[in-house]
Amino acid sequence: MSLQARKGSAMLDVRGLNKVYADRHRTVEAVGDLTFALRQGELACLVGPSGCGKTTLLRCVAGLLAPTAGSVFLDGRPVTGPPPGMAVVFQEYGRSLFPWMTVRDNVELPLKHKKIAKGRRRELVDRALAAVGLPDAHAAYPWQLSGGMQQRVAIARAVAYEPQVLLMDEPFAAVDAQTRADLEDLIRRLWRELDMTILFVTHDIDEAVYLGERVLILSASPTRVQDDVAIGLPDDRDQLTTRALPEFTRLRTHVYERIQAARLAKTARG
Amino acid sequence: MSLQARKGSAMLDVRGLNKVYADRHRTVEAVGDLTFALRQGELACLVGPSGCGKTTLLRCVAGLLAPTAGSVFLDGRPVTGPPPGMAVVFQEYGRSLFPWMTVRDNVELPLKHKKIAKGRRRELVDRALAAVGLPDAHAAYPWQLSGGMQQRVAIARAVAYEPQVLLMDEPFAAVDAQTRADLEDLIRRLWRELDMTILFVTHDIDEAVYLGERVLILSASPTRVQDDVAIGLPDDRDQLTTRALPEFTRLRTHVYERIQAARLAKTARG
Amino acid sequence: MTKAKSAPVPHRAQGPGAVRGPLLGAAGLACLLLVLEAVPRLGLVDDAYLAPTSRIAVALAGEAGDGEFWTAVGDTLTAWIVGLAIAVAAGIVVGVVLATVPYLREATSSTVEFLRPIPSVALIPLAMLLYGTGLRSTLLLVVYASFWQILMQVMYGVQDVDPVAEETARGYGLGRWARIRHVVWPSALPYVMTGVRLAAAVALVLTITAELIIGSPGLGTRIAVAQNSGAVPDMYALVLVTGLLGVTINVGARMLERRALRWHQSVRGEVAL
Amino acid sequence: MSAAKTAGPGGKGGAVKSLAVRALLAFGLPGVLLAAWWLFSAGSTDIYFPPLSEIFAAFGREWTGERLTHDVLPSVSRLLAGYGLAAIIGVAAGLAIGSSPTIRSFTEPALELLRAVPPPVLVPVIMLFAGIGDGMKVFVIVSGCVWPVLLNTVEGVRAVDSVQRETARSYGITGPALLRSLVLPAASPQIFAGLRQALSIGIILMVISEMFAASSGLGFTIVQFQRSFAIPEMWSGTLVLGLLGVALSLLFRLGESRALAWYHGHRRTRRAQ
Amino acid sequence: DDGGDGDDKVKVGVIPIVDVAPIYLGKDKGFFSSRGIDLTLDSAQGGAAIVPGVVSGQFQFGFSNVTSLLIAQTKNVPVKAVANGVASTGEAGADFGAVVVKKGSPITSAKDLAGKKVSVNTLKNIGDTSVRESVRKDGGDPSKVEFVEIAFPQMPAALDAGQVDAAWMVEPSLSQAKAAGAVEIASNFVDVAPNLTVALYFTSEKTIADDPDLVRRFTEAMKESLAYADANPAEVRRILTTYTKIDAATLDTMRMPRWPAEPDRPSLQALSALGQSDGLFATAPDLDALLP
Ligand SMILES: Nc1ncnc2c1ncn2[C@@H]1O[C@H](COP(=O)(O)OP(=O)(O)OP(=O)(O)O)[C@@H](O)[C@H]1O
Ligand SMILES: Nc1ncnc2c1ncn2[C@@H]1O[C@H](COP(=O)(O)OP(=O)(O)OP(=O)(O)O)[C@@H](O)[C@H]1O
Ligand SMILES: [Mg+2]
Ligand SMILES: [Mg+2]
Repeated sequence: MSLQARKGSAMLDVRGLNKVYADRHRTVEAVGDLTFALRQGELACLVGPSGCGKTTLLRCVAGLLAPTAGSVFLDGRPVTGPPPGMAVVFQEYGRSLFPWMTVRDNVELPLKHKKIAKGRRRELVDRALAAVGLPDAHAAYPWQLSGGMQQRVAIARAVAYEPQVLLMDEPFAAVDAQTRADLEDLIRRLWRELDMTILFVTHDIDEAVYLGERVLILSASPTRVQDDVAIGLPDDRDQLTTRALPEFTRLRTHVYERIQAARLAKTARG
Repeated sequence: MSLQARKGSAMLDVRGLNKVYADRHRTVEAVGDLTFALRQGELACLVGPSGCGKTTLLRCVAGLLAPTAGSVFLDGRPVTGPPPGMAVVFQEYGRSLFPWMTVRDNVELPLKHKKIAKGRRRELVDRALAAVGLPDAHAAYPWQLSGGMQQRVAIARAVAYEPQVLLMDEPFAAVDAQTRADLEDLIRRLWRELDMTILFVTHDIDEAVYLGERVLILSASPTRVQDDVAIGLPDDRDQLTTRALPEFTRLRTHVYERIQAARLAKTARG
Repeated sequence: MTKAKSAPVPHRAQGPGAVRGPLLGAAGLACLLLVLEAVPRLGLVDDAYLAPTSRIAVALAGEAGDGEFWTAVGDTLTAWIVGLAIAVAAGIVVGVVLATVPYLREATSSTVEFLRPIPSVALIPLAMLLYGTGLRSTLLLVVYASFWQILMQVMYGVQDVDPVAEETARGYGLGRWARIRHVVWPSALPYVMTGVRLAAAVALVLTITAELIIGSPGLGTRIAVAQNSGAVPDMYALVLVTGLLGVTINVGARMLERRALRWHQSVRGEVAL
Repeated sequence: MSAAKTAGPGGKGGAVKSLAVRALLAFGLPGVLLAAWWLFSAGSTDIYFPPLSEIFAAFGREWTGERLTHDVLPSVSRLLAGYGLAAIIGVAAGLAIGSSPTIRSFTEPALELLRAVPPPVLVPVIMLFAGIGDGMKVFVIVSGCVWPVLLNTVEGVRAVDSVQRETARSYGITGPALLRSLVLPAASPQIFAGLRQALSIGIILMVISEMFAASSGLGFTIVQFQRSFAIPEMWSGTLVLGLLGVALSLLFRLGESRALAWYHGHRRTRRAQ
Repeated sequence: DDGGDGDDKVKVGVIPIVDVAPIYLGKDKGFFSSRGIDLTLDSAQGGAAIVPGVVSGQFQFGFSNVTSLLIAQTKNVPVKAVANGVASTGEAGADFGAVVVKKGSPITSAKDLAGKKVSVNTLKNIGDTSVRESVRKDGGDPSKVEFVEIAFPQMPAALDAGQVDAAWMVEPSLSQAKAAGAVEIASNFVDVAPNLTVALYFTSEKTIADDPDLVRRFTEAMKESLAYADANPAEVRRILTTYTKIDAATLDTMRMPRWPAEPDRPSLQALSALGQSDGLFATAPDLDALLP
């Protein structure tokens, strides 16, 4: 089995994943039956309607939640807990920052536990905070920051960690258009420099196409992978030229149509 | 003073607003000097870089925060506390829902205190939840919902309240593109039906142009109103045709340029 | 197969706690009793001073056959329940008022801090002068001691309100009372529950102590008699009964908590994941 | 001018509040209460309710000079030792119990049983093991102080936000590091509630512990006054306890406001600015 | 007060120990009901509760040791004795209270207690005063004795564990300790006076003023009860099983105190003199004011 798992050097392998939230009063099938795989060093974007189970999927992949059925393999090993070298940017960015720590300490904390030397840590933190546009917020507490700033701190924390696998759940939802563009470029740059495997949830179709090498389109629940669109854009992307490419427009229209198709399929089914 | 405030039937009048957050360690001028006014029944969108003070402004307008200087008038009266007939959708949608109440109770609570009869209340709640696409979530608790669903509950709560003044702080940040479009149309429909005055914070330039009659562009801090663009689109808007109008494209380019200008001005100043 | 194997460990899918909890608890109690049996048996202390569980059990059986024992249990329970109810009600009302009116809180804080550490034993002459050995004497001491526990927990609980939730309520024009009812109270509830559990035990302890010292009828008086007579197993049997009352109270409090705090992280975290 | 008018919720009262207002708030109510006491007790002939003037006279006589070093100091040192131990034990055990539902189920009933044992019965048992010296008295203080700390820590740990927990887990922060950087700070508001409770309970138990096998100490002295019908002196001792409570709580609040600066800041910013 | 149709309801605060057997016995035998007194006995832990109870009228009568009453008298607490309570047997080596040491202790007589730790149930009370007298009479230095306060029931354990060098105990703890091997070295009550009155029943001055008849009837009933108890040890043993939990074996072997009908004035004088020299009283107690 583990041999099979390693075939095609799949870094992340999700097989028949199903998750049902059940308590005495309510049973929700958050994820129906998901199967897909990411190669090492791939950047895939995940789009899907609100409530379709993207966050749930991410938490299963991160080893934070036990699937009801199916399994997740990371680098050939089944995920039974948070694997090392992984970073997650949570959708609830506000709640994922520790209010008792300053921004600097929040970003530095995972680095400390990665046993990175002090000087290097300092450098990483400074660079990450500068990269997300918060070079002067070190000493502030998260609750002294605006929503978008908090979200950027959460991103800085993940980025400074230099993970091998990066899971991001709508990480740019709270920032303005320009900052968003800058952050997109930051992620692409880091991805290329550090050879990370990235799974990126977004609601923005343009963003998905601009960022990803693949766009996974999920259907509404019971969630399935409705479509898997390869993004054949050049590796070197830039906000102005790439978005102006006819291929970009074609892809975004294509993704848009596939999403619509997913909705219609659901409506027809429902 | 109050005579002057009523001139031009300004529903919302913000004058020389300034807000400084200060504690022992840190002093931040969140809002520099803001002056603008909204007519009764106007729908204005507010855009500005992350951390420029939009949320702060909204909280001052809502009477939840005392400005450091300047003042806010609502319908000619100075705002000293939350005025009646106002609803706010907070950026931190997750924390603004009460976890100890079901979705239905969350939406219903403000109605109860508006002394609306039970039957009518039921109807309003049902309608609002259906309108945001959550017709079956009544019995769930907020923490059992996805981020986007939580945000929609918060919107449903504001919508069911049928306020005269509606303040929304990035209310669609966590929902997918299609749901977002639906919610945009919902807000415009309600705005026209109920003759509300709406101040709407967004990071999405397209959204600002599509929704608003005016787009207020804020500069980075120290925050000022950098620009105030009137949106001369027809009143009857629809996602496909309106967005395809040349005027729409012109406006969005214009707004985009003004925002860029604001950034550059700031960079030049800084 | 791998599917089964790969079922991640971090969270059990379904809480087996419903069945396992009480079993574990009983095991814990059994361990405690076992230690109590072993310590005198191993000669760590003379069994004349600390009776082993088996002898306590015999004495307990003897007590249980005595009608007066049950009357005493009834008396103790009455004093305890009434005292606790008064303390909880008063503590909650006063606590919420003090915590939500900042000036009032500041004006009373030094007085509260002054009164809190005054031991109930110092009030015994006062209680005797006012009410003699009656129920009210016991109640005075019980209420005085347990009131502060609730009060403090309520005051800390009220400040735990999430500011965004509070602002939401204010934004929708909810008045002070409505905010207390719908926002402040549920937020403070986890603290209050802890307070009630603390106060319940303190009230029980004080009921017994008051009976023991003042002589109001109840379990405490029986303990005093057993103590003065050197009837060691009997005394421990009565103490064990007190302890078991405490355990019962806690079971009740936990059940209440599972209902009232279903929404709270502490409860949902353990049930739902 | 309108700016001042719109000073909004909470207004600028906090900033402008002068020292005089603070002093009035701190001393107003105690002053009024003392004045009332003075008036009502002025001509009292009831030996149990002596005039306040006599109590003050006794206070001046008894609680200056030698008694301070001979009785108050040892008592307070025992109190601090017991309190400190209780804080450490309570937090440590609370972390363990709160982190694991299994441990909690196992230990809770046994602990509830122990919690319900009244000190007058518990102390003799403690004496069997801890003797009659300072160790016993410290132990008695611990046995009472530990509960509010323990219960609040357990509940605080259980209530740690799930997203924060997942954040730490996903970054591989586990074990002691998890406790230090997440669990402890997240639970600290509730832990402080417990510590605050424990403070006054500690003073009470300091008195109670000195009712057994003591020959000096604050509590012993008060009990001795009571027994020898030195009623004004007894009340003056109660005053000392109250003042001790006020002093310790001031110190405590100082510590708390430093340790929980983030928490109070977080809650405050969103309120009256 | 009314003396009409119903009996007078009377509450007495007592400590549930051997010493108060006569009042239980008297109640059982109808000595009180025959005098129109409907007696209720409330068992409290000690003077801290009983004296204020009597002063405030919650109890009509109370039981207290003599020294406490003497202290109360010097502090002008409005109480007055109405009947004898309990007295020492007056026989050295056969009293119901004694100073004991652990088996094998080097302490063999009272004078050895100098420099040692001795437990008494209450400091600055009858226990330490009388033990000091034993030491003094035996030729030791009473000022060198270190007293600690431990309740009687805990004394056997404390003695056993070596936490104290000697202990002053009364029955039934005394029997318990001796069963564990403890050795008697002094009869401290006997050393104070041949027939030391140890405790008294008392009431408040208010009750005396308001209802002298009730006080008279109570005193009479009490005297009858004391006499009966003194004469019928078997009855005492029986009544003890009803309000204490002393086991049968101890009941059979333990020494009974004596219950003379009248307090012994010379012994009280001796005790108050000792108390004064020990600094228990601020002023000399007025025995006439206290005793009936
Ligand atoms: N803790 C929970 N308990 C019960 N149901 C839950 C829980 N968390 C999520 N769900 C349900 O699972 C479904 C999927 O939720 P999830 O958060 O994965 O959606 P999502 O795709 O991330 O949506 P969004 O884009 O809105 O964030 C939703 O229907 C939600 O109600
Ligand atoms: N409670 C607070 N204490 C101190 N500073 C604060 C506080 N809240 C906000 N600020 C500061 O005020 C500035 C404006 O914050 P605000 O939340 O109003 O921005 P915003 O425009 O809403 O940004 P975003 O688009 O990211 O939500 C920021 O620099 C922030 O750091
Ligand atoms: Mg999500
Ligand atoms: Mg904001």
